[in-house]
Amino acid sequence: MDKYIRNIYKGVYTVLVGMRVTIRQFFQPNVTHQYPYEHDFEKKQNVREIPKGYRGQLYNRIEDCIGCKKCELICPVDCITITGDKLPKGEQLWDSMNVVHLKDGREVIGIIEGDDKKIMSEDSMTITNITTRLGPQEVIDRLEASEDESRAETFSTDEVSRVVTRNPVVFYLDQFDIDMSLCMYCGLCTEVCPTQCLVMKDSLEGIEYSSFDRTDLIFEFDKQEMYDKDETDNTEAAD
Amino acid sequence: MPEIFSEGFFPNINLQDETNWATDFVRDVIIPRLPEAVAGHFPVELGTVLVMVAFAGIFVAVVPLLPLVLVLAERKVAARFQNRTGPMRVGPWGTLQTLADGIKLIFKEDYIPPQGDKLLFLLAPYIIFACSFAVFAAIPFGDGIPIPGDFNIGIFYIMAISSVIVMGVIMAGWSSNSKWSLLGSLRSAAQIVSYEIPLGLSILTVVMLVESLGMQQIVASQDGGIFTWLIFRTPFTFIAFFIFFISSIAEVNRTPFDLPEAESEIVAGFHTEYSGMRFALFFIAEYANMFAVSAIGVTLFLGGWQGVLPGYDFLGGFPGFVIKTLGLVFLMMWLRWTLPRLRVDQLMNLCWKYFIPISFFNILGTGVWGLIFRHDDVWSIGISCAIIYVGLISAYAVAGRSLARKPEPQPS
Amino acid sequence: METTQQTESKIIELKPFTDEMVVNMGPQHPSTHGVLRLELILDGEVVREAIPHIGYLHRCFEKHSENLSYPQIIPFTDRMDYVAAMNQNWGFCLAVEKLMAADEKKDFAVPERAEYLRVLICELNRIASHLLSFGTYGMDTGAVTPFFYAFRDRERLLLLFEKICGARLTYNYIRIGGVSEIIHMEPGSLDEQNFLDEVKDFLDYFEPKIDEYNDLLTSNSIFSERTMGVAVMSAEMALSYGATGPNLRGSGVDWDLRRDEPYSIYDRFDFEVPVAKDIPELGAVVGDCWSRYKVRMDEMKESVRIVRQILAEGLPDGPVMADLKAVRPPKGEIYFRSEAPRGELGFYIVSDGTPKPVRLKGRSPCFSALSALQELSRGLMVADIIAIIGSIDIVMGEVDR
Amino acid sequence: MNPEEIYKTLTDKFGESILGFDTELAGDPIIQIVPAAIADVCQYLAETDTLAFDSLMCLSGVDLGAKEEELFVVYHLYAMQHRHSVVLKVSVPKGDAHLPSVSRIWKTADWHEREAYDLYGILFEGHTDLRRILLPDDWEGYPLRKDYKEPDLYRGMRVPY
Repeated sequence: MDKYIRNIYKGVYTVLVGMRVTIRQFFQPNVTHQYPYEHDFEKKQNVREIPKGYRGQLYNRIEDCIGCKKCELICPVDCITITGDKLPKGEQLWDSMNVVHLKDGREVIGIIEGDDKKIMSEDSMTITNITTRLGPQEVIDRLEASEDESRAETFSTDEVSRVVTRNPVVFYLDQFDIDMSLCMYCGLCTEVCPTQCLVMKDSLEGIEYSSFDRTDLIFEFDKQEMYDKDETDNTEAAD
Repeated sequence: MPEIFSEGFFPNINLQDETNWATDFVRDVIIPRLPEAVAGHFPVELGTVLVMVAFAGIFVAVVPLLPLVLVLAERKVAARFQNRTGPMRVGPWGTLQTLADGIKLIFKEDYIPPQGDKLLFLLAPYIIFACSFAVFAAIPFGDGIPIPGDFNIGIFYIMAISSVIVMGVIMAGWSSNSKWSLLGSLRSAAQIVSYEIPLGLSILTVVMLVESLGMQQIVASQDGGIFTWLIFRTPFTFIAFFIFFISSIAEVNRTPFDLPEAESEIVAGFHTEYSGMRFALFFIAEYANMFAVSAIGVTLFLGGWQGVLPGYDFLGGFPGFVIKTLGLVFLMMWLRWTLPRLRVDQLMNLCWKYFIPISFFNILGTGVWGLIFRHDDVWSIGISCAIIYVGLISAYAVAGRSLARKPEPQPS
Repeated sequence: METTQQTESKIIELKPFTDEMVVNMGPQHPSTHGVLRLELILDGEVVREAIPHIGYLHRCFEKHSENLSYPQIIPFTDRMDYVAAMNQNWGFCLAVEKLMAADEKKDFAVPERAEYLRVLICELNRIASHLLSFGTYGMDTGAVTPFFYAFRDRERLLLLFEKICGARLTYNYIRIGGVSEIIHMEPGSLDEQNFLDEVKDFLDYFEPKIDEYNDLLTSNSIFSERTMGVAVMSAEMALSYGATGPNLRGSGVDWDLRRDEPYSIYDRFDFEVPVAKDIPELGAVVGDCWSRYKVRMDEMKESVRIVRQILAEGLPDGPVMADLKAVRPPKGEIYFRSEAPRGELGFYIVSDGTPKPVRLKGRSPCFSALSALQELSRGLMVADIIAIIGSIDIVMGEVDR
Repeated sequence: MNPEEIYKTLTDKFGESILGFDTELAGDPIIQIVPAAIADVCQYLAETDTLAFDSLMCLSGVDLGAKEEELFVVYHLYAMQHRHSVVLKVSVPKGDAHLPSVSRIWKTADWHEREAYDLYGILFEGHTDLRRILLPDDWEGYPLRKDYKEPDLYRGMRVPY
């Protein structure tokens, strides 16, 4: 009989304790977001900040790519396909160049006067032969033509966030395909990339790129596609 | 006790009650407005039937709106308990979500399992639907609102009708030709049949005090404010109310007694194989049932449409009735989103070892109480409330002490 | 005449006979935690036999691994136990590191900072895994709300993981010789401080929540009725079936690899190993579902303790990656086990000196624990099967590999 | 006891059934055993009080290469009580791979042996329920063997993806 009453007590009491826990939560604010609505598509901003270094969609800045195929090799699921050829000896798509990333987000491509390894310790830097991204032949033409022009500009080192040296490109890529439907987002390819041109987008567009057709998820980063587009930085070449 | 025998056990029950409101309505309202040529020959019986059908039509049309609201309320309440927002997309704050769901369900394919029993499969949802709505016929919604089925045996009728639901459940489970459905329906049968007993016994305590089975009489007997509500009339009805409430949760198959449709065990139980509008009928019936048992609970124990204070209309009338009912519905939801589910044998244990003995004890107690206090007066109600109060306080104290002695056990 | 008499007498002798019903539970079932299929032989509600059929999530992990280099295998270990992927990464890396350490010519050690980061992140991952286990166990027993609370808190952990390794579920964070540097955290920098502060915030928020969950579910009388005394796995049975981790400790065996065979830097931390005990006044028996569940709840507290110790010490300076030219273990074989949230995660690696393993076997804790299901579930009810599956906390990705 | 002592104990007890003690390669030392004796050896290891190997950590089949003639079965044992471990290795010919089952000694061997059968085609004699475990019951071939070629079709579905 003691156990009987004790059981009733226990049952009622624990139920009431549980109900106290839930009713407290009843008056707590929501933790969920109304995903697409509290989410500014125009500004490409989400209610939740996507942290820096998030492993989103793969993107290859083809101008920096030297076609080393290391990413193709390391990929555990073989989602990267690279075909290409070496140019005949002595030819190159462009010379060694420097990409200067400014703190306001702009990039200046040109050749730094002086030793580009030590340039960050100096006060200012002068960049000559500032160029834009155009088709390969046009680049070569322009480079040839601009020798006498010597378009130069000087920046103070405070403005500059980092300087990347681009090797002379002697490799012509026919095909640089990444099948994002196979990708497992391990990020190994971005780590082995020597020029750090293969990156994973840590922005909203690196996450929201769903499509209705599987073939739309094969992104072709090869040159021709890239240069046919305008100078916009963030276009991923797709059909 | 000779006068009891001379009056009969239930003097208020009059089985030869010939007049009903529909006949009155025909005589008093319709016939005077008819052309004289017709009025003289107008068949009152036919008019009665027609009026009743019309009222029934209104009910059938209006009452399904209730589940629409309740489903949304359930989802919103559940969401609040879980720090979510619930449906937000259809309509402002998702208020039209159930409507959208309903429309979707109507357009869905109505699939009938080929190896199943087709007739029973088609019939089952209608039986459940019809029964759960027939219950509404006897619920006194408010003062002056006509009850379609204002019988002198109202509560008896409700018990009888709601028991038929189990047949629909079994039919659904059997005819689906699915083993999970069969398990679910048999669980449901055992559960509903078992829990009918404490439910009925708890109702009996009320009937003993009021000496009537009619819903209106039960409500009328609680007209003296909150302390004349039957829950406070005797300490035993206080216990009976909780037994009634828990048993009715079991009756409508809600957590913690949702074994017939336990989604984590037998997927969805008896309505696994149903789709489209037939599934929606189960769904609507479930929520209608939920409202119905809450309304019965309010009628029997919480004063029906009577207000809190005698003479004032606070929490009284139709709005008061609905508020009280929704309060019980909210309590059901709160329990549902707090508690885990019982196992089948524990469910039976709870019923047969706890509820039924306590219910019998209640009946005994109520009988004795009725012998001691022949008529409800200030004294009897005061003593009752005092006992309830002292009981609750001492229970709280004992529980607090026993739990202070044994704090949260730690196996490590 | 004789025969009828015989049959009549037989009928009297026999117990009332009911037909057995074979029910197929899964692979699509809400509470089989993935794609487990159980062939239930039922007598009414009573389970005569529950025969598990696995393999629906078999993704040829071992065959794949034979064709991949060691660093490439790490993302695949993520997919084994996707709930506690950090620990899977770590288990594999530890095995490879130990095999490489056997080669005397190569001299390498995992940097101190990496070890601290590993312990920090894996203990957080253990909390996340146990939270999921708690939530789904509540769901299995019919209480939906604990699931949402668990996911609410787990979400905060996932955000932390996202900050440190860039992914929410399949981390690929712990690498052979250290941890990933995808997101660079300079020692002593603001980034690091922010991250550690966030971890601390989470712990401060989370620790009282465990008690709340105990109020909500653990001590609930319906829940304890459902789980106490159900499916008692004795210590011998647990050992024989190879049940490990919380399942073994739930059976009363005081055994934790972190304490008893300390790998990495676990010997520097002070923590207790929760072991189930009989609680007669509640009705809990050592080895029942409730004990296994409760061990997990208590382990979360211990994980919080370990992480707090790391936060108090602070992360040491230095690199996070050992200076490894190439991952090329010497010829030989190794079996190394570590304490994953679900138990003892072993990797058996046979190397022939090339960058790819010849044979890699993942000994997953769930695989062994699940094999005990058939014996545990005999004679119980359908609802108990769910309780058992939830209490041994399986992840089918790991069972099927 | 360290593996060497265990090896000595075993050679004293079983004599020629114990083929050797392999410490040359990196990793754990391995005791090699004749296939037919494995169940007896395991029984002895599990039931002797000084050894008391009460848990089988891992049981795996190994195929070292397509050209090899033999398959290996490796047993990793551990004793909770004495906290020592041992590795046993058995080699069976590829064409006729069979050896006694240890599933009676440790119940966890049941599924591990089924897995070895499933993926390597090693028959464990005395196993009560030797069915495929990870692959479908009607799958042909043993995929973890190095000479395995996947079928083109399985029930009309293309296998290589």
